[in-house]
Amino acid sequence: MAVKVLYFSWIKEKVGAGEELLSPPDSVETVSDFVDWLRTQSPAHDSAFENLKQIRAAVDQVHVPLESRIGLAKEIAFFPPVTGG
Amino acid sequence: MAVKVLYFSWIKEKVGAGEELLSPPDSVETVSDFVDWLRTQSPAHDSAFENLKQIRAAVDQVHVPLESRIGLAKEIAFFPPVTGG
Amino acid sequence: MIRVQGTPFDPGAEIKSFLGRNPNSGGIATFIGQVRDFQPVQNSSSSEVTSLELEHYPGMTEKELERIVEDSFTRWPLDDALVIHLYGQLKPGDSIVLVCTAATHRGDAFASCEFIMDWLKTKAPFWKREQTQAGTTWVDARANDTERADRWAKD
Amino acid sequence: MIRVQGTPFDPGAEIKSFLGRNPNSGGIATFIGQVRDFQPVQNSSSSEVTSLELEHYPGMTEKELERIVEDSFTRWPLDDALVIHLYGQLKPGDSIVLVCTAATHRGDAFASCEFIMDWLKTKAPFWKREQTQAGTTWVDARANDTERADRWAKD
Repeated sequence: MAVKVLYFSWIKEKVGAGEELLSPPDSVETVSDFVDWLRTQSPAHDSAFENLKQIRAAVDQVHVPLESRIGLAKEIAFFPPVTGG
Repeated sequence: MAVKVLYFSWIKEKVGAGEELLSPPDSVETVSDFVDWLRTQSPAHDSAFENLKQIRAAVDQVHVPLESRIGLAKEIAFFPPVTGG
Repeated sequence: MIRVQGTPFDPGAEIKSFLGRNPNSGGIATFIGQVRDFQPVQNSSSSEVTSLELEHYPGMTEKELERIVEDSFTRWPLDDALVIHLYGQLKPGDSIVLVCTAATHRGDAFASCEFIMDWLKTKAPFWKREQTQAGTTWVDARANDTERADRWAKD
Repeated sequence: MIRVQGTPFDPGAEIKSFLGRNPNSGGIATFIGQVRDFQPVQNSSSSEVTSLELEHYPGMTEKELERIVEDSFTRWPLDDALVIHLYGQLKPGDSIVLVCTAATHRGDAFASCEFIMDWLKTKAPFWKREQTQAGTTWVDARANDTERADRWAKD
């Protein structure tokens, strides 16, 4: 099933794209699984996600821990800790 | 020695004046002594100061406890707890 | 800066010029106190307030506000602070008081702004008298204000 | 009310209209965050910041700010709340964020305004990139912001 994947801040720069439409295999159940699978897609993806402590995720625009299940998510976003305000 | 005495809020209304120039006897050493002496000046003064819990004082425009000595004060003010803001 | 005045002020315009004077402050906290047209305080009349009179102690008011602001500068690293307080006849919706504090970090701006308000409420010599249909009443001090001010007492 | 926009706003004018919409609120607390032209954060370049870019996550930003404001209404008895946040290219002195809260009592206004800022700092999906003479750098999150936000965690 295709899911929209968004990247922000330096993760976007490292990946080299802000948005991708990806179809992970059925074995990908959690956000963490998704990250592991993403890292196999290209050296750029691998490099962007090498420090998991700096990665935050949102599923369908809600913050989630990396252990969360993806379920029927339409949109998954990855970004570093936020620095607004 | 003459001292300017100021009253505010309902104390002013009860005393019937906002300001007086008074010369207390030498035996008046503290603000509390001053209040005791004031109460002997008229029934209006007596009534204004009957509930000491509602009386606050400033000597030369600085908040002081009633036990404070008057010293060479030029101005003593009496008022209820403040309600600004 | 301290201003105690008998004529209304525009809090938006005052905040705008405060920001203009402090372009390098990362955080600006402000508080505006307005005259309400009802009075939820227990010991007050439930009638609608039609006007409010603020008596003050000319001379001491300014000194006391200066002391409070100076104290806030000793407690937090502030870039600037402003207090404007009205006296005289006020109507519901009028702004009574404006406090602005500017600092590098927002925590210092928030804390000092709240500190100034809490101390102002218990130290600045102002007394409110409400006019309602039923007559005029001096507003009693709130025990809660004293408790809030006591939070800032130094050990 | 929430506004996320790419064009600058005038905090003074926004506060003025917020006051006009809430004439019966006794206390209004506001916070304004401005772009500083220096950067005291440890891990950042000491060069002067010439411009700041704020990237955000369109859609989620608005939802997250709405969630934070709704949460503040469940925690304090508020009359109204407003959050305006810029994104895009900013210059030193520009206002990045404005938070206004209106309540009957000042304690609720102060607490909710600070709560919204603390949560916004750790939850709203914005990322700052500074432009200095030396180049561009993404600003790192501050541990202090997480600590401040954690103060509001419910037991």
